[in-house]
Amino acid sequence: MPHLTLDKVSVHYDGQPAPAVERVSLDVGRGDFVVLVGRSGCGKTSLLNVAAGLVEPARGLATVGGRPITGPGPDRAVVFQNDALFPWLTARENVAFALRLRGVSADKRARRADELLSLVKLGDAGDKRIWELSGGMRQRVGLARALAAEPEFLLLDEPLGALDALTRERMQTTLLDLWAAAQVGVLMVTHGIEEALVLATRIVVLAPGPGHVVRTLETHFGRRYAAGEPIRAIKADPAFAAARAELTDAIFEGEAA
Amino acid sequence: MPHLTLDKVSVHYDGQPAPAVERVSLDVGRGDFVVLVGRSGCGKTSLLNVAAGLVEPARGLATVGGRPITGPGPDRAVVFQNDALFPWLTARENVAFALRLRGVSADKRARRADELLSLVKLGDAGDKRIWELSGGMRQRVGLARALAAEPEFLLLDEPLGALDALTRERMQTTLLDLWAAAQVGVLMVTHGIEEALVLATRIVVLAPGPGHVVRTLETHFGRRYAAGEPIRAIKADPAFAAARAELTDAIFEGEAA
Amino acid sequence: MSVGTYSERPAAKAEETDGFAVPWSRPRPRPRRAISARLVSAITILVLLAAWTVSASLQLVSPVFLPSPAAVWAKFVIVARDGFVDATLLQHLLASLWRVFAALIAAILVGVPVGLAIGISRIGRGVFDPLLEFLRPIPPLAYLPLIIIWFGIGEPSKILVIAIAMLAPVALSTAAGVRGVSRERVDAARSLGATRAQVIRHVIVPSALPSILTGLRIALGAGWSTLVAAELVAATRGLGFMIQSAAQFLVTDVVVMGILVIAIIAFVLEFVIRRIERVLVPWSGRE
Amino acid sequence: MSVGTYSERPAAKAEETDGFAVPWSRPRPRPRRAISARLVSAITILVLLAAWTVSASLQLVSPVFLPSPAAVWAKFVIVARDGFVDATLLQHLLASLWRVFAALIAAILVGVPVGLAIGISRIGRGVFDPLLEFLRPIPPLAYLPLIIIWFGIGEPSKILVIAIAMLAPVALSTAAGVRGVSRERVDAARSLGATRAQVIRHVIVPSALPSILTGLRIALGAGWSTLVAAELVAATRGLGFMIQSAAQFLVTDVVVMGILVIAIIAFVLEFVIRRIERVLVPWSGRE
Amino acid sequence: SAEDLKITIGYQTVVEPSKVPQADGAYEKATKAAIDWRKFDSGADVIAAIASGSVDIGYVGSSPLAAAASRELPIETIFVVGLIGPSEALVARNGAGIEKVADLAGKKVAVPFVSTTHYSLLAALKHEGVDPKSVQILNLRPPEIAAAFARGDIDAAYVWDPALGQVKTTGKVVLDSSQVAAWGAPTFDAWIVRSDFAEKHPEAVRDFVKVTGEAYAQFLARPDAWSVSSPEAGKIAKLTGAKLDEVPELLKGYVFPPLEEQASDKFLGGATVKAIAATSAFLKEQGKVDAVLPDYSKYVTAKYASEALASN
Ligand SMILES: Nc1ncnc2c1ncn2[C@@H]1O[C@H](COP(=O)(O)OP(=O)(O)OP(=O)(O)O)[C@@H](O)[C@H]1O
Ligand SMILES: Nc1ncnc2c1ncn2[C@@H]1O[C@H](COP(=O)(O)OP(=O)(O)OP(=O)(O)O)[C@@H](O)[C@H]1O
Ligand SMILES: [Mg+2]
Ligand SMILES: [Mg+2]
Repeated sequence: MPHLTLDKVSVHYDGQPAPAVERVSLDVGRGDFVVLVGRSGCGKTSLLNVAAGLVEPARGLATVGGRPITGPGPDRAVVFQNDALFPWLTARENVAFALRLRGVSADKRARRADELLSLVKLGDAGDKRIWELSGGMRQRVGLARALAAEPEFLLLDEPLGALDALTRERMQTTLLDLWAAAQVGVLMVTHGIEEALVLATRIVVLAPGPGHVVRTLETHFGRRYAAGEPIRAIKADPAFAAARAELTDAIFEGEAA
Repeated sequence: MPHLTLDKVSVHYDGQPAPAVERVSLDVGRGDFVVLVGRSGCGKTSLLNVAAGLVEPARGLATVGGRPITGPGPDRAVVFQNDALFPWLTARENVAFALRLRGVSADKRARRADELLSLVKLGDAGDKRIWELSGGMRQRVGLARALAAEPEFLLLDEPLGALDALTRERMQTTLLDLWAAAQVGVLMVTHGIEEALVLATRIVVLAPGPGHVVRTLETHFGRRYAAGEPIRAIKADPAFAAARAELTDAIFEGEAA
Repeated sequence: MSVGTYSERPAAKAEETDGFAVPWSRPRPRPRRAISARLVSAITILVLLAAWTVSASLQLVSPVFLPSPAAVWAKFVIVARDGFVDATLLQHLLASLWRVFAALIAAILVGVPVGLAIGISRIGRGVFDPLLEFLRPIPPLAYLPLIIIWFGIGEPSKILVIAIAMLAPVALSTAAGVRGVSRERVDAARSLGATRAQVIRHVIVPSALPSILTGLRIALGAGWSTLVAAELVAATRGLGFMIQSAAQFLVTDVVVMGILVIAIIAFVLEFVIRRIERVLVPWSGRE
Repeated sequence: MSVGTYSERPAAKAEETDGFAVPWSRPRPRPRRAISARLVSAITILVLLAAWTVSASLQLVSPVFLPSPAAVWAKFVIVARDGFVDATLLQHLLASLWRVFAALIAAILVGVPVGLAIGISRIGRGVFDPLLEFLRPIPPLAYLPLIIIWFGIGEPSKILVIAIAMLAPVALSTAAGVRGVSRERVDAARSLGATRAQVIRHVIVPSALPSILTGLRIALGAGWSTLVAAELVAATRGLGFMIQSAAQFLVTDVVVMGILVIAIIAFVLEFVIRRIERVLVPWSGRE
Repeated sequence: SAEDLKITIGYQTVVEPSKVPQADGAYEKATKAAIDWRKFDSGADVIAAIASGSVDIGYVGSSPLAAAASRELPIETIFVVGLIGPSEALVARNGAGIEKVADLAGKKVAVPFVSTTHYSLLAALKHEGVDPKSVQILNLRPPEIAAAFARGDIDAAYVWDPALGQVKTTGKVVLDSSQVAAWGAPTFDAWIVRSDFAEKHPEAVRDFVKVTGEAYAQFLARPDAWSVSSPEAGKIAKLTGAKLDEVPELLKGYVFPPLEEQASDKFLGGATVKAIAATSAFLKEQGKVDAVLPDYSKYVTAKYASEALASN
């Protein structure tokens, strides 16, 4: 089974005095759900971009299935922090984009796109233009577009950031359902501590200056959900509260509150 | 003291079958901190844009200081959901923009911009170009840029959405400090239930289809903070937990969890 | 398309609320009060016509050099019916239209791919940049003999002269459009499995489309303005040929009439391209 | 400026990783292996020169119409030293350069505001659109006599002919740039207290700058290619005048030499504008 | 006063003797005026410049002159440069099967429209009774004629030097303009002056004519002395851009009338008026001008030529 690995990766942007990320190692197998958390500007997006093949590490190696990553590929679908939707397409056409690339018939791909739009609770927004969508709707269209590509790895940069609590919770379960069913590997950036706990099989905590890993937590709440336990029950578990406290500490370590 | 009021405002976008928002009334005085919450796509941004003078209501009236709103003005500074920063300016120049418009000397406005950047914890990012900033950093630059205009009203669309928990909490206190000191009126959209409770003097809950007000809650936690009580203590107050439950219910009313 | 902004309402601060003509989606407007661009255009044209009539009737310059509108109109009727230099106005017009359109199509077929190559690939830029830079500043009057030596005196030569004038605007605008393509959208497409060719077809071309259409509009203008030079090549028909023949004999009314006919045709074409623009790139300015 | 993409590395899937020449900020690259655009350009030019030399020496066309590179070079030396039609090459060059630059400045001074007006205000569009649409397709050869009549035979007439050719690209590109301005940025500026004038100065102009610069590049090409037409009007010096005089007496080597000089000058100017572009609009494509 | 008189002269790069005094500054010396020499490429532009008042004295061919006169522009012909002779000729491509004018029917013939050769060609067709509609007459400028001729795109061309010399290498002369002149359709080039300028500065015009006449006299006295190596040929080549070794040949293409003949009825005194009237009538027939004037004598004056002669 292919693994996505970053091996002692450093990122150094042109013209910047210091590296943005230094010697970070990560491993995402299919069936893993790895969540990156950390302070604003600590290099989460940068690492995700390395995995996506959009940023070349200054040092270290990024591989997928053992082969070095040389650019973006359909095996790793990305949802960007700023939805990079195509304004010349409708919401449905945006979602169907990956299918169109593969030559799926117009009919079939419209059907599949509508399925995915319903999945992200936008069943009736298929004909809308991008500029007719609200911020949260765009984010969900971006997510559906990545799902349509049926990748081996999903790389998500705060995919639920602009969503209200209820929609967000629903999207979380949708993500977990998809992940459990398709056995994809997920690498996701989030700012929600609970979200990280509910979703992740592994949480990687980054600290800034330059970005490095301070802690890795293995969690299992997501697997419990995938095995059938209701999500509210999982959140009520005292183990959840303990993990929450531990994670909060790890993130805020050495910081005045 | 000027008030910002929306009186039975409906918003209907060109070419859409149904209105996006129907008969919503709001009132924001200076010294008020009104927070809009509600599901994705329920019309929060639309209402904020009406207050900003960027969207004209199909019916109803929007006024500020009693005069109808006929367009955007420096009395109401907006922070957009997609940071609308200027890529041809550095972070500092973006923040100093409003001062430049007023003819403040280069020297003075650089100093003021640096102050504001420190306030949003970006003291050392002044010389960066917009594309060199992370998502959360951009959001904070956008906030600082609006603050520089020293408006009577601040209109904020999920200004802390892309921030990690710690930075977000710090920004919340910064916002409260500013609000208390400058006695501006704030109209803010957020998805964070706790955030709404901590910041607001009044919370307006919108429901979709078309967007309308389902509940208005008066809260006082923000004022307590402004009066000197530490924020952690406020959050620990049982009244806070009760308000939290009430708000959650109001948002999720009539929805399966 | 109805565009509603606050500008159409009585405004407290006029200078700030004059509104921008840039189209974007806004809620339903109140009924328009501002005058429309088309009305202003009509007024402008009428004012120009009036100025022309007045200065012609005052005989500020000899009518040989500034014929009156009436004289030009009379000539128009005569040339439309009886012709000038052995062909009617319609025949001249059709000959020129066909040349300009053939050249436009050639310029699109060559210029758009060349512009894409320049914008996209380093090798494309290396090869086509110098060729284009070499070709575009050369005055057509200077290379006419070479064109004839290589391509003869038939239609191809005339079309080529026009097409060369059109090539640079099309290619440069295309290349500029490609340079402006959002990097994030390209990345998104690639991560969705787009091959290089698919990125070009599905992301770069649509993104560059507004710029390409601007290039076409500039190119059409350039093409018309090369018409006289092109029709110096052994033409027997064509508006440029007609104008040139008339100019030589100081038949200024025909010259002015020809200029007006070209301007009107160009006007109509411009209008058509703008329609196309609105249909093809409704998102321009809304991203 | 160093641009790093994966394209410079050995790639598993070549077609997908060929890389885009669009500049954007990426981490430090490995040392380049791909050939640079400049090298490819040099090769292209050498190939063209070789083709010219070969076809000239095979006498595929008579040297009257296509002189050999050696002959052109010899003529270059002679004209540079002794002159042609009573002026040295440098004098011709300076005369033309001054005209083109004066016209460029005039075109910028008029075209950019006109383009802004068209893009921004409904009245501006109403007034200037028809004027521009009327002016731009008219062939310079058609209105030369009218220009002489109205503006005489001095420098102003020549500059005017060139400037008219430049006006449309500048104005249209500016207007297109304005249309592409992000609505949100305009709104942001207005809510920060910008007056209409300040929005134009601080948001619209910088946003439209890439487009304006493209317009200038197209305009310069158009200007040079109108040079011969402009210098038909009673010139005593100028590259176009030189070329035209030579063409009349079939002195083809001078014609070709003049064409090459124009091409080289245009090349250099283009290079300068691209530098300016890079300094002025580093954000192009990164938004 | 004459000291600060400014004269603008529009010349064309035709190879003729008055280029020598132009190069020497003799006109400036004689008229004591500052002269602004401006080059033009077509008679139409010269006429436009004169009519606009920006040029005072100009060089034109007989066709544009007739067109301008028919449109009643305020001009006067003051000097006939020369009757066009062998310098303009109809050349048929070898192998095109054209031996005489009558053979042109069905063939492609190129001329620069509106030029003197255009007039000569049509006059020749008329004289030989060939229907112009049966001939494919194409509009090309001389350099393009040379190119099209070399390619074989055209069967014949009526053109002047140096394109004429070029086409002669692969063709042969069927007819030249001296023959057409003999058939009653002479073509010529002339110097013209704007009427109001002439009225204000008659001495300047007289001196101009005088200097021009002197140059012609010098050439006519020893035409062979203006050889390739002569300073005169060098000056002409430098000023016009003509190839130096072609200059002597080019100078032979015209029949240059001396000053003594200018005022006579062979030229300004009579024949020129008739030639302009004939050309105008012909242009009218071709639909190129709207009306023909009853009298063209107003556009020709022998006054300056006579005065110049008298002041010798
Ligand atoms: N293109 C770039 N050029 C230069 N510096 C950059 C660039 N992109 C990011 N940086 C810098 O690298 C650091 C890490 O940025 P990154 O976007 O990875 O942070 P992040 O963890 O995703 O933050 P956030 O949570 O706010 O989105 C920041 O300090 C940022 O300023
Ligand atoms: N420009 C527009 N044209 C047409 N419809 C629009 C436009 N902008 C918004 N809408 C529609 O109006 C509704 C409300 O949108 P709005 O952006 O106000 O939602 P929101 O509450 O801000 O959502 P979110 O929390 O996801 O940002 C949505 O259904 C959206 O599709
Ligand atoms: Mg980020
Ligand atoms: Mg919103």
